[in-house]
Amino acid sequence: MSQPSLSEALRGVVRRDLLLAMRHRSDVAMSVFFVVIVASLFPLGVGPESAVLRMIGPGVLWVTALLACLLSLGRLFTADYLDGVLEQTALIPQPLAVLVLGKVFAHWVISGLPVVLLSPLLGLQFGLSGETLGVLTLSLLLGTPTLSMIGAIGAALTLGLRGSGLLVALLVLPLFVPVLIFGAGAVTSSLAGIGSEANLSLLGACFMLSLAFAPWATAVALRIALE
Amino acid sequence: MSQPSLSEALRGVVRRDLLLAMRHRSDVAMSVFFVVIVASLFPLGVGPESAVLRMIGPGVLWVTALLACLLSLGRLFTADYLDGVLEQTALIPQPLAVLVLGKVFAHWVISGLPVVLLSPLLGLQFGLSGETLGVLTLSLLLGTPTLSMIGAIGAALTLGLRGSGLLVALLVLPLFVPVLIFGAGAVTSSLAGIGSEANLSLLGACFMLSLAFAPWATAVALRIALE
Amino acid sequence: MFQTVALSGSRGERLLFSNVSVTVKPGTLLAVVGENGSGKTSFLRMLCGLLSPDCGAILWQGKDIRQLKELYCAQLTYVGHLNGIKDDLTPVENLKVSASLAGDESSGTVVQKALEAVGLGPPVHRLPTRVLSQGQKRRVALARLWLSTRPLWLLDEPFASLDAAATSYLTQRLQSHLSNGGMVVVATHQEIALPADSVQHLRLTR
Amino acid sequence: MFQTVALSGSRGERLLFSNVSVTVKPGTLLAVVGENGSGKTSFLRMLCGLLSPDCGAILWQGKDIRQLKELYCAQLTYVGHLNGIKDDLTPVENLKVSASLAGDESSGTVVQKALEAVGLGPPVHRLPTRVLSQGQKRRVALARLWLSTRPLWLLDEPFASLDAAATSYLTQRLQSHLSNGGMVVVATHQEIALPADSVQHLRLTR
Amino acid sequence: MQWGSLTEFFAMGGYGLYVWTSFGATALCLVGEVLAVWRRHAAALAQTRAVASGGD
Amino acid sequence: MNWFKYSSPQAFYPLAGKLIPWFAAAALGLMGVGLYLGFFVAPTDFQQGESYRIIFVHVPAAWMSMFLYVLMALWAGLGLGLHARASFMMTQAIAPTGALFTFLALLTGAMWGKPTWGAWWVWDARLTSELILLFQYIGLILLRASIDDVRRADRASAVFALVGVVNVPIIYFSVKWWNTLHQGASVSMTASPKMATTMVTAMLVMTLGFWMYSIAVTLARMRCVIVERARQPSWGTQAPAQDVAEVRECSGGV
Ligand code: HEM
Ligand SMILES: Nc1ncnc2c1ncn2[C@@H]1O[C@H](COP(=O)(O)OP(=O)(O)OP(=O)(O)O)[C@@H](O)[C@H]1O
Ligand SMILES: Nc1ncnc2c1ncn2[C@@H]1O[C@H](COP(=O)(O)OP(=O)(O)OP(=O)(O)O)[C@@H](O)[C@H]1O
Ligand SMILES: [Mg+2]
Ligand SMILES: [Mg+2]
Repeated sequence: MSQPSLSEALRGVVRRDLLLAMRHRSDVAMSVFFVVIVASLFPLGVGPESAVLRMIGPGVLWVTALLACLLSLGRLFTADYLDGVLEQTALIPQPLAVLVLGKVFAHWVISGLPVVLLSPLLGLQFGLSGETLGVLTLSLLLGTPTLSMIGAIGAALTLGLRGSGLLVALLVLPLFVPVLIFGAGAVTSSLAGIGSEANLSLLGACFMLSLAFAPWATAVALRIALE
Repeated sequence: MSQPSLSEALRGVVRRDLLLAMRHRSDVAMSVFFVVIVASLFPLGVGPESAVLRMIGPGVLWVTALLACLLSLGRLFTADYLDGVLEQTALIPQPLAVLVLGKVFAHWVISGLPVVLLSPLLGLQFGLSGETLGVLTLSLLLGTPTLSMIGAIGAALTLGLRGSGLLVALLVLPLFVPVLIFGAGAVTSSLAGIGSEANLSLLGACFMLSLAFAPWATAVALRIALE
Repeated sequence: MFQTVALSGSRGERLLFSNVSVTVKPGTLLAVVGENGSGKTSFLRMLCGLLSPDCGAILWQGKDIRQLKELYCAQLTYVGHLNGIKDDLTPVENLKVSASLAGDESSGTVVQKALEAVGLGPPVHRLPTRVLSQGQKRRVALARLWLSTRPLWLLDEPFASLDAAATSYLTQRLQSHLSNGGMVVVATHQEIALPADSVQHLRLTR
Repeated sequence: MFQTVALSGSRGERLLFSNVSVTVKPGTLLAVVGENGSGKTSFLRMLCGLLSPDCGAILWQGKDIRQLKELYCAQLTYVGHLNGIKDDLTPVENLKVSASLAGDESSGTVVQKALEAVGLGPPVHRLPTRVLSQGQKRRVALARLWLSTRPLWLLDEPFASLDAAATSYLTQRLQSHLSNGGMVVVATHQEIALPADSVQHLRLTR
Repeated sequence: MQWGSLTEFFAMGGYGLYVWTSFGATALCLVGEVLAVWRRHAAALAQTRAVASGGD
Repeated sequence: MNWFKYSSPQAFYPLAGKLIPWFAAAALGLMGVGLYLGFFVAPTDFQQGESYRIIFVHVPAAWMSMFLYVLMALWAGLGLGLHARASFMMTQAIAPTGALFTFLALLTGAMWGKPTWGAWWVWDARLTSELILLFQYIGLILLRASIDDVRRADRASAVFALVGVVNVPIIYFSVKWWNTLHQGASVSMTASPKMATTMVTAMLVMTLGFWMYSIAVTLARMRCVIVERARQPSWGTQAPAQDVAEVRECSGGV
């Protein structure tokens, strides 16, 4: 009987999520503005000295990107769960882990990619320059998909075990921390004139690792949530 | 016919929301945990110099409290909207603005108060001491309810819209900024040995202003969302 | 007495109904019928005051409900498509809260009696509502009618996903409310087994 | 051929049903009936493979569905209590996406024909589903059946909140599916107007 | 009048870049807005006509 | 006197069409005069040199950004209070122009800041509050864009516009309250001008020119909005023309 090919199903999942995002194009603009505003809040709270700003810049920008990911995680599965699309997705005759990867990719395109593209501008606001800006963008390009993938596990677990907010935070934030440290570390070391290769390759390792395991773990968590 | 007194209705609304929070006690822990983690990430990222930490401390703590409020805004009305409790609330024979105030109060007890109670401890982490810690706590005590009230307007305006998490941030953060500036300013000026009264009384003014207008604006926005 | 005067309503670009004038006398039921999407739900929400009409007015005891506001809300009980119950609370807790918010009696025994009347006895009424079945959730929402002492009931497809037993409980309750001089407006796709002289039909067309 | 062998299922602490063995032959319909909360939905979700049974097995063409996995998923269409449609997309977009995910034909004309078959013509099928009425949303979910070429259909209260017209469309569609050798399992509170010889009942008790 | 020559005028006492960027950007934005509104109006009219002639 | 006569879209559309050329001409003329005064009459500033000439766009843009916000909020309040749809349309028509002037104030301010303060951007109270104003305009536009239902979009953005009005006095008085890097008011009703009168005149003429421009563009955008909304049968081609006053009577009376 009828059965979609893997790539067809994958494309279908991605297309639907992007279509939904395009329905309100402002959605994409929003994650950009969120990052801009939050990044602007720190100078307001901390004060305008540019030396201090440059010092805290990498950390602040990375924390901001992390928060943008965290904030938009709710969009990832909750709506699908509530309106029954998730159970229909689980019944698609293709491995759920692959479909999940499609959803995570769409999520990253909507919420992570704009942040990456915007990061050079934000870096300028904090007085970063030249090569450091490049390192910042590269580290975010490697790091934000990793955050999305790890976050997806947490989002899936929240669906299943209700009110397990604490458990999810306990599970996901510690996993976010290495990414944050390597990411901010890469930028900081480039600022200090030390090479940033070590940190960047660690980020790459994080990416590969989560690509291998996160979709699978997410799929299992989703099946539990649907029981 | 039967009609609850105003205080009875108010108490009913608050009691239900607190009951729901107690059903998932870990939710309350969640906002505390969020604040602790975000506040701890900064010393990690910025480095251990205590002079720098003390300088950025007030700003970072205030931004963190603000983000905790922002993150929990989604909880305020969305669930009630989806399960139909909100339309029932709108039909309670008492002014909706007052009932909204009850909901906002419960929200603050769950997400704002724990942060206030925790703040002296976090302040210590950043090398604040003595009187400054007192000012920090006081400023948060005055500021976080204001944030909840302002946030409620944004939450109500974006109810049921897609990507409302980020839209709400975009709408609400600009309005948060004065509170942030006065709050962080109070702590900073206390650090610098200048009196913090001016900033604190401005915070108080913000509080009174939002107490007067925010519940009303929120009620109007909710009725619009329910149409 | 409850009446609508030349009521018109639209949603988005569509005019759903216009010039609807009906009168609901004490002791009678108005059944709003019509196809899917004909505007029954919109009509009911307008009667609640949740939606504003394009033109026309809704009168309660001869006074416009926009002037009465909260006084009018104190006269009605509305059960919509959505159940209006909290998934994380038990049926007992849900009913207690909503009864106390409505100003009705909300003691434990009264609430349990109401739940038993809709067939949600001891094992079920202490479970979180989340784990109940579709029909059981609907029963919890409808149990509010067993506590309500208000004269006007507005019910949106109350019989959907109920089984035969629950349907007959509800019909009996409607009957007793009407015989106490109550008024009911129901949007429904089913026949209601009530004496024909107490039932009036309003058919909406698409 | 589709059968369950000594199937038992429970939710939380409650045993819902035990030792259920039924066989659904091509061209027949199994109506699962029972009170609210008797376990119809749980039974259907078990047949989908979304819920795992306590004991017993579910066989498709004699093979256990736990071994077949995705191959089995390719044989069935499930419409649950939840509609499984996106509120922000139009009915046309929703159907296109779900048809292409199911591997069915998803061209514009086919999809529009399916929507017309459930009575959602030109003005409505281009609105975001969010603004549609309860019954119209249900119709969108059911329109998937007009696109489905899969042999096994599992339907959970498909008739809930449908009006008379939609009920008859659906009944006709079920009829034509059965006459093509399809199999259907339906959980319902209503009578289904199909020839008695093609309908089998399974009554669950609480 | 304080400008000796055209070059002096454009140099703006060494601040030419800042001054002319400001005025240039302002002019560009205003003209751009006018064009955008113009096109929006044309598009709106065109679509209304399309709907009307489509006969619904 | 029927105040709502011209708030009926059918009456307003041709009227606006007739008014636009006049306002556009006034805008062009005033801006021309303003630029002439600014570049050829006003003397060089003895402290800042020629860079101060940015004032002739910066200050008018900044003033318009605040003024348009207040105006927009007034229309929003009127709309909520009187259920007049034309007021909401006014709010919708003003917002993009307001955002544009806010953006220009920021940009020209940055252009001015680099030579005078040595930095494109500082986190000063006035600069920050002006940036926030930009975010408010953008938030307003996005809020409207993310709501499909016109009625809800109108009223929700009106509420937000009203709430955001608190920021305007903050921007205006920020220099007084926080004693920051940015210049204080140099033009005020009470004190005599500190600047040379030619500078003040040029600035005021430019402001007037921007004002006329704003009116012209807003009216033009109003016409767009009317056409866009007329596609909905309750107003335009399909249904008979309806006066806003009639709509009000119909929904307000018994
Ligand atoms: C991005 C940077 C800047 C922003 C956002 C900004 C914003 C504003 C705003 C909102 C106003 C109008 C408020 C009022 O009329 O009281 C204003 C006025 C003014 N600005 Fe700026 N400004 C910026 C940079 C500068 C710089 C660098 C200078 C000059 C050194 C400057 C000089 C002035 C002057 C002289 C006024 C007129 C004040 C008055 O007469 O009331 N601004 N600016
Ligand atoms: N923005 C809009 N534009 C056009 N039509 C709309 C809009 N919003 C709602 N509608 C239409 O209004 C109608 C709403 O009907 P309503 O929910 O009142 O129907 P109902 O009679 O309760 O139907 P059901 O029996 O399915 O519950 C639907 O037909 C819907 O398509
Ligand atoms: N954790 C739990 N503990 C005890 N009972 C549970 C638990 N979870 C679910 N149940 C019970 O399991 C049953 C679920 O039934 P299901 O949803 O399958 O019913 P149904 O036959 O589809 O009913 P309806 O006709 O109302 O849709 C309910 O009676 C519910 O009370
Ligand atoms: Mg309905
Ligand atoms: Mg069921």
